[in-house]
Amino acid sequence: MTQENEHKDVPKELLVPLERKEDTSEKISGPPRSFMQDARRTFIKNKFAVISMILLVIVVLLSIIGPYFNEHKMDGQDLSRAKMPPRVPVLENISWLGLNGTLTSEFDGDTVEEATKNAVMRYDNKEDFIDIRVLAEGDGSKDSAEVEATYHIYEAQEMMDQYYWLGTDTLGRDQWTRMWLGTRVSLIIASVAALIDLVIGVAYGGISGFYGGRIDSFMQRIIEILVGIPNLVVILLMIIVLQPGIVSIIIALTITGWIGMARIVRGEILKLKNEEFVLAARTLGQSSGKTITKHLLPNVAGIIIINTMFTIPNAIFFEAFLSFIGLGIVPPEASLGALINSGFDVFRLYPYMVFYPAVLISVIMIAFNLIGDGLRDAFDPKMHK
Amino acid sequence: MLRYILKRVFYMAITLFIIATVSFFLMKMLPGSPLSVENKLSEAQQTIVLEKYGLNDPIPVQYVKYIAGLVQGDLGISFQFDNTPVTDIIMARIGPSMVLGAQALVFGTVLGILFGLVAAISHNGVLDYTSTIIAVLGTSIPSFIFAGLLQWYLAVKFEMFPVALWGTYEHTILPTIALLIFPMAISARFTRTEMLEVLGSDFITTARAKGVTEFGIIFKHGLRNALIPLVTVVGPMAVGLMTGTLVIEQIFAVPGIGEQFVTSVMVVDYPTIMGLTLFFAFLFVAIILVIDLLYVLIDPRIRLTGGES
Amino acid sequence: MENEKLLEVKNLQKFFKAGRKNTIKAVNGISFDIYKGETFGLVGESGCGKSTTGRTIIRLYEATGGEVKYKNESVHGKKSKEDMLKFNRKMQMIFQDPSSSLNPRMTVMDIIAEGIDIHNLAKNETERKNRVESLLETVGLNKEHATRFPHEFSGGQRQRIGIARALAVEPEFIIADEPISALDVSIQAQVVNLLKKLQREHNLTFLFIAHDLSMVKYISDRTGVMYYGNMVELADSDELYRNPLHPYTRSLLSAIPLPDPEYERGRKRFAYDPADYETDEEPEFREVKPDHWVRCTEKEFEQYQEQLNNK
Amino acid sequence: MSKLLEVKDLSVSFNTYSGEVQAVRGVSFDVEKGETLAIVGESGSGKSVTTKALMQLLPKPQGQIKSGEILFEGNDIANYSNKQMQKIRGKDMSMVFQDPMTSLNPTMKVGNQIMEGLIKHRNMARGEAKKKAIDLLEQVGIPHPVLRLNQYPHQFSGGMRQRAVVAIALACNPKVLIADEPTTALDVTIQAQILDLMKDIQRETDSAIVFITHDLGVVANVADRVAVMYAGKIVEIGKVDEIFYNPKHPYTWGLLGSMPTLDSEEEELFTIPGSPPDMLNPPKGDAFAPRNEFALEIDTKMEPPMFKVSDTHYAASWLLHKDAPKMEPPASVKRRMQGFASTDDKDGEK
Amino acid sequence: ACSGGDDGGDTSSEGGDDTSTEEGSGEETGEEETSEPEQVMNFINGDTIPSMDASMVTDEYGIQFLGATMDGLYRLKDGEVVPGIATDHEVSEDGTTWTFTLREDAKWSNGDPVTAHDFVYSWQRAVNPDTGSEYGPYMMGGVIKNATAVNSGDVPVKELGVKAVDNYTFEVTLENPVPYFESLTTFATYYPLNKKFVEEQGDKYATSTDTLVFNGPYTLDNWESTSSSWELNKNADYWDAETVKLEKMTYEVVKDPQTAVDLYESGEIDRAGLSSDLVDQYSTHDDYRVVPETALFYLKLNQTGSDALANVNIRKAISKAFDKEALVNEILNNGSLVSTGFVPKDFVQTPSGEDFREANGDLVTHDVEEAKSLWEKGLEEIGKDSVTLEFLAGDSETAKTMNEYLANQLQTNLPGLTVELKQVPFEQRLDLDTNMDYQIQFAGWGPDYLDPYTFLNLWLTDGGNNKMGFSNEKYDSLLEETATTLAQDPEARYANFLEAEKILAEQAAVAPIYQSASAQLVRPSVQDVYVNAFGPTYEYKWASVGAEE
Ligand SMILES: Nc1ncnc2c1ncn2[C@@H]1O[C@H](COP(=O)(O)OP(=O)(O)OP(=O)(O)O)[C@@H](O)[C@H]1O
Ligand SMILES: Nc1ncnc2c1ncn2[C@@H]1O[C@H](COP(=O)(O)OP(=O)(O)OP(=O)(O)O)[C@@H](O)[C@H]1O
Ligand SMILES: [Mg+2]
Ligand SMILES: [Mg+2]
Repeated sequence: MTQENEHKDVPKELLVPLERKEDTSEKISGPPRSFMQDARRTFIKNKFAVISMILLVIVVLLSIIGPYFNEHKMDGQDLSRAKMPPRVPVLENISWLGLNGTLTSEFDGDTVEEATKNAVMRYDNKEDFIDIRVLAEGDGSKDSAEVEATYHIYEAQEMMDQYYWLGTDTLGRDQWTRMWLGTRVSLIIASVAALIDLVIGVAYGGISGFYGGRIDSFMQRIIEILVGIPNLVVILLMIIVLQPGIVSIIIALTITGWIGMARIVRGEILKLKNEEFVLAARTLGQSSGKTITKHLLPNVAGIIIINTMFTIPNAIFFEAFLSFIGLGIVPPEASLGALINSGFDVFRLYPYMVFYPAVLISVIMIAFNLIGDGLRDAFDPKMHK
Repeated sequence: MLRYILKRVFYMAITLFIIATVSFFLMKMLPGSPLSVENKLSEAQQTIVLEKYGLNDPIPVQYVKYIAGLVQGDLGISFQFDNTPVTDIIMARIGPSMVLGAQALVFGTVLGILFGLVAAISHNGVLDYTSTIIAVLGTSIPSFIFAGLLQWYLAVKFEMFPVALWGTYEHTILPTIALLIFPMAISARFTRTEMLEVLGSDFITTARAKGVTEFGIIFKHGLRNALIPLVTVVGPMAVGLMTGTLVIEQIFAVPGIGEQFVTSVMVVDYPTIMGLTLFFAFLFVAIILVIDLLYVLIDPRIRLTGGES
Repeated sequence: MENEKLLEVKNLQKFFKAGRKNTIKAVNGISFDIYKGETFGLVGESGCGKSTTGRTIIRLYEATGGEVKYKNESVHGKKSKEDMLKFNRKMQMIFQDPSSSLNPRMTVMDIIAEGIDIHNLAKNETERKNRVESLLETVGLNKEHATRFPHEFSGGQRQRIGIARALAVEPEFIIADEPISALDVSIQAQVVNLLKKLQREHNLTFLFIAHDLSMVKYISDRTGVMYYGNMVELADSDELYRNPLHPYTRSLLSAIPLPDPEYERGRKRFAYDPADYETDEEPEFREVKPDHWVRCTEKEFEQYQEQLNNK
Repeated sequence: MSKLLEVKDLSVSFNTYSGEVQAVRGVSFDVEKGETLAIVGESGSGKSVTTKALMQLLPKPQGQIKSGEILFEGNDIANYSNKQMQKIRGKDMSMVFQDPMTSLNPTMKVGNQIMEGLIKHRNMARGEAKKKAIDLLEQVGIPHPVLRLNQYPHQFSGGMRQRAVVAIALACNPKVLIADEPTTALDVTIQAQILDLMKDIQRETDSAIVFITHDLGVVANVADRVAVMYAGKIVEIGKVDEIFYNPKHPYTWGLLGSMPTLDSEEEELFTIPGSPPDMLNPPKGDAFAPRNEFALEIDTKMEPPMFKVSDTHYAASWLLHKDAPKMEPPASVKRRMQGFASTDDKDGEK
Repeated sequence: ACSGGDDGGDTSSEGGDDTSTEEGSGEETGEEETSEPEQVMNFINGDTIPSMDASMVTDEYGIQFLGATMDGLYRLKDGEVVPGIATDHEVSEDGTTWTFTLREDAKWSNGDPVTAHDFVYSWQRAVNPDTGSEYGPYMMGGVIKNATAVNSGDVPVKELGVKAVDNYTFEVTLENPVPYFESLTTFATYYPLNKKFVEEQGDKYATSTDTLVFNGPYTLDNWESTSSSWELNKNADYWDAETVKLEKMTYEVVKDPQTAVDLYESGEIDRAGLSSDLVDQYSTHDDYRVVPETALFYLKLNQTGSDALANVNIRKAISKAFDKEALVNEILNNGSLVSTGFVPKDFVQTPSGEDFREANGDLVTHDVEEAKSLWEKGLEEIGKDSVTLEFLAGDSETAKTMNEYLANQLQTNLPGLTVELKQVPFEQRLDLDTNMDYQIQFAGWGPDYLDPYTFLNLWLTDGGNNKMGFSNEKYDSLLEETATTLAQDPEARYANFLEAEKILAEQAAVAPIYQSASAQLVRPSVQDVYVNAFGPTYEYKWASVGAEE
């Protein structure tokens, strides 16, 4: 750290006072960025959230147009083509995808012949359309032999010109069509429930938080009591009182659903209300209404959106749960939950009936959750880079 | 402290009273009585049956009697089971639900906390992503799907556990696993975020500056502070686990209370529905109180405010 | 200083409820006047009620007791909407925390123009814009900054935006609640210089709240010292620093570290423990010397007078 | 006197999403036994990062020591493993942080937090550690130490908490105490008490203190020597009197000039305009130049080296170059210098 | 009794089987039996047992377990009536006085002898209005003298036509001659009750093992009304204990059919019902059995519910419009039969020995073309070109599929018809039925005794289960005669039944769908379990565990 004070190589002509061309000291570089722009940037950097978003858009689009991709109808029953496995043009040639319209299963027997017999019996005795692969020769003892039988059901039923992309259900209805219509119903239920939650929850929490004092404690008491009643109880009771169907599911979901939102909004408003920028608005003489719309709401918007992102999958899940215990949508309408429910009973034998809806519901749930997480980060200034 | 508890108990009582009142009148508005099933009773008989359930009195009198009964712990007599008090039904069914719920809660949260810890420590590492993925899947995939898969693979295919039913300890394993996935995922998520937050806080740096080992940092200083927010989530989750495990109970044929509740709803057994509603509500407020007290134990800062006033 | 009283505070009280029984007596009966054009400094340790005083004066809080008169007109009590608006224009506030006092979702333009909009001070969009830009210039920022959001600014710049917002309604009286405590040393001077300049140019009156005594001394004409909700001493700033009478004031002054090593080496600290001064008698606020007030008992009063005379 | 701690050309960087933040860029200083070195500088100038780097407490994995040596009693601890550092931390070197509210573990009794270090570094039994902890609390002036030992931090007032933090730092009689703005969050009266406390203890244990603050009043009170940091570099370093009465760097002028003294007159305070540079891309040349009203043309091209003012006083400003134009420090600063005529000659340029 | 809809989900709901009496169990194996198999069977039950009070019981499980633990005057064995507590009986000339001789060695499980007084007490209790029994008046009203009057409170209980002549002679006076009375006495409501014990227990009677006494082949142990598992153990005090081979049966409540099958596969239980979804998978299983049943399922068409259904052509159209064949084969898939009449197949025979069903032939068949023309005619008659009808149905899994199918069939085959599906739990459906608050209802009925009357009396104008506004004078009088003037004349009686059934078809009172059966997996070792057409589903008295192959 001991340097000489004389630096031989210093160009002397530079040792003159700096002439400032402009005052750069107060300059901010870069284009102006609003909070929302920052949030968007942060969100876009979150790979999972973006992929989820894209997936979700695809799902929504398909739920709108998917049912029209083929000529099958929502309630187009035909028992003669019930429980057909999935078959997709082109993809049917890739065997491991399981989209080639065959049923495959393993059969036991004391001998190979017996196992084969079982297989043939199982598949309507259409021996000509069954491929048998021996898995275990067996030694004559009970169920020691095992064969794998592949049944070309489309050929057997003389339906080689038909394609059911995701197979058919027990009444011979096209699963593809029903799945997307079901998705549509599920999404509608979830969105409407979330929307109603949003309106009630935000209004309730906002009023409670903003006015505070006695109004607040009264409204909080009410919430405490409502929270004391288990969700399922309320929902089951509502479903009894009302006729089953979309409307009652939505009402049932809404009855207690808004509480979480109300609490969050109230908490935020209570916090914001004492922020100095709100006080500043008051000293300027700003009216309550404007204070709410200009100062409070924009600052809780983020948290509301995030919360909604978590409400939607919860609603979808709850609808599925209601369908699963038999309180859901009225047939022949379907929802994802209803499809899973009916597919679940046969999932060992016809796994495709439950597989696709189950995967879809999981994808939707995961997507919403990841988007929610992404938004949470995006609305957190700490995460802005 | 005692005053605080008493005050809370008082509020609890009010809450339960209101719930009892609301559900009483709601039930009165609904159709259905002990007579409704395959109604073949003569007029004379009907009067006698209604008398037995006290349904001939004017509604206000019924209400007063009901509340009076409640105060003495009498929830009435079931329509569904002849001459069986609702309390007996609850006692008979609560056991398995409690066992499953408690096991799932304990193992779920403990595992979740471990996952969360591992994730937080290996922040942005492979383990972190793995545990995050587990957490997301766990919170997103409906539990009946898990339950079905578990039953199929672990019980039917590999014969590792009993398929269903209730009895030995082995019977509790699969339903517990199916149930614990959700609390595990939630706890993992919470622990991870909180732990990251805590590890970045000043007092952790202070502890490091003292020369505390990494182990001490995580377990002595970090964990307890990270767990405090988790407690709030665990409360409602506990109630949910102990009351709302219907699907799991159905799939594993567990004689639990969630299943009983849905049955009661199906057969419009009002005394049982009301009894269970109240019981669930009671459980809920009681657990919330316990959680709040627990909070005081875990977080010394709460003690003052809790003890005040 | 022309002795026109702009603000009179008489026996002002503000209590907060904490729980069912506890009340916090944040401000427990203080009185002082502020004259037109002066800067009145208010100091005291953290939590002694300085902010509460300021906020009660501007009616962010309703007073529990006492009176605040602005130009002989009571601030509290029933007021019509228009009166309230008029009052809001005359009195403004600058806040302590430069990051929380600006709405993060609004542009600087909208933040500054909020007062203009409320009081309809601009006839049209261009006038509004012009006003905001000239205000920005007044506080030493550029007009390009109008389209920016608060988080893009440094602390000092944000504080200047807060000042511009207060100035937008052309107030006569400004309460500055610790406007510099959250700022970096090198920035503090910017803000203080700005406030002084504004006072000169716009003939403003300030209530300047701070706990940094050297700044208060520098900026204010008269200074009040608060301790636990009470005003314990009030005098001309120079007088106060020269002849601190109340033991708390003395202890406070003895504790301020000054950027002068020589001085610091010779510093003697003086500790204040209220228990040492406890009497049965309720102390009162008395004028020990013209314009030098101290909260004291009768006995102490005499003692102080003697002390002053001996100087 | 022996150099207890010597920092040579220390550079620290953070890897962030937007790039490498060069928080500390070649800092060198040393501290001796029983000496207090104050580091001043505005927010973000790298004071905390420097000291955290000394104890390897930089947030992992973003924060990295890029280069430099940290010699503690002659050993370079810059490359010590975490295990090795754990032995030094708390025992040989300890640290006190700015905010007493957040630097204590809220869920652990204060006593345990003090005893932790004692048990670890001094292998004390619990009982023994407890006695020592009581002594320590007494030493830092907390009344009823036996009672306080079993309380939690929230039951302490702010001043008491900061004392407790100091007690923790002092528990093992560290050779070096690093205090990072230990009094910024406190009231002046409490601040004064804490400062007195630290000085007392230093006198007793002869430890070295590295004291970070941006309050020049505090510096004047505690420091033997002062280092002024700007944009990740030390721009001026010297004895406390040299810095206050004969500052050579325009930034030091700015700092001193912006603080009124009790007898300042009605005049404008000297200010440093603008805001500190972005450490993502530190400017070429002198980082202070854009805000420096005394800047020279060369400042935008070349970084100034450390010019020697006296044996103990160095400053990095081209103004000290013998060919540079003579600049007058601002009036307020000059007034300060005049009050210190005795050292004037000695410190004048050669 | 009422049937909830054919749903394999209730694993042991309808049906059951004598499984393997003929197909042979151990016989085909040449292996030597080294040891006697343990006489234990493990079963599952579809739900808890809500009541074990013989007077109060209404549900299939209560009836099932009372059947296993009690002996009435007579007992059913594989469709035949065999002696129980009664060794013999005499019928008076006019057929209204029945005198039963009781065995003297029958004992209650608490040691008390079973006497005629126990029957008097029990039967009086069943109709006593204070008891609040539903089945008492239903099973006894119009059969036993004064039963209806006693039940409505007009006549004291003493006046009921039952008398203990002495301890072991029991005399019953009937309202009218009842040809099937013998089979009625096998029903739960007709079991005896130990007066002393019942009165001692008061309200607690029959709520747990401790508050029950038995006089039948088994005792029910470890049971409370809320229990989800219990067991039946051989009753050592039973008068015919020698015949009883089985030592023990265990029960667990399992509602999910898949779970039941898994338990079966893992060897934990010996019988599992198969829902139709599972039939696909297990129809090739060695233990697969189809158990025929006698419950009928049909659509009730409420004639008061809409002008359309009041029109006979529309009703006919509906009853012909859906493809029962496909429904039975594809959806039910469990051996159920297409139903074309109002009395099931293989239930009763005409005096000439012909099956009732065969005697009357296929009355209502699937015929879309005819349905369409009837439909158009009907629409014209009511002056509408479109009709919306609400379809009330059960909500079990298989039921749902069927409902959807039927609704779809009706809509597709009858242009202008819109069907709105309303699926509710069983109890709620009954409620709506009682209030006639429906238009079309999917319903079912199982017999309560061995006589066509048990099916045909449903549609009497004032029939307790009519509840759909069907009324036909001719029909009423034909049936009335069978219970009164023709009661002693089987030939004429059956002629009336056959004619009455034809009227139902002409009027399209209800639209028959199918006669149920159930598919099961049953362990071959389970032997001599009989399946009853009414009363307890399974008869275990003679059951035993045979050697497994
Ligand atoms: N809204 C409020 N509700 C309850 N108590 C309050 C409220 N605002 C302030 N107080 C209390 O009133 C007292 C005075 O607070 P105030 O903010 O006026 O102090 P201050 O002198 O401005 O302190 P600081 O220097 O920390 O800003 C404190 O004890 C504080 O806790
Ligand atoms: N974890 C981090 N990640 C990225 N950059 C960091 C991190 N910590 C500090 N920095 C950067 O390092 C530089 C120096 O920070 P440092 O905390 O040392 O400042 P300081 O002088 O202590 O300021 P203050 O007076 O505010 O405490 C700053 O520009 C800061 O933004
Ligand atoms: Mg304040
Ligand atoms: Mg710092």
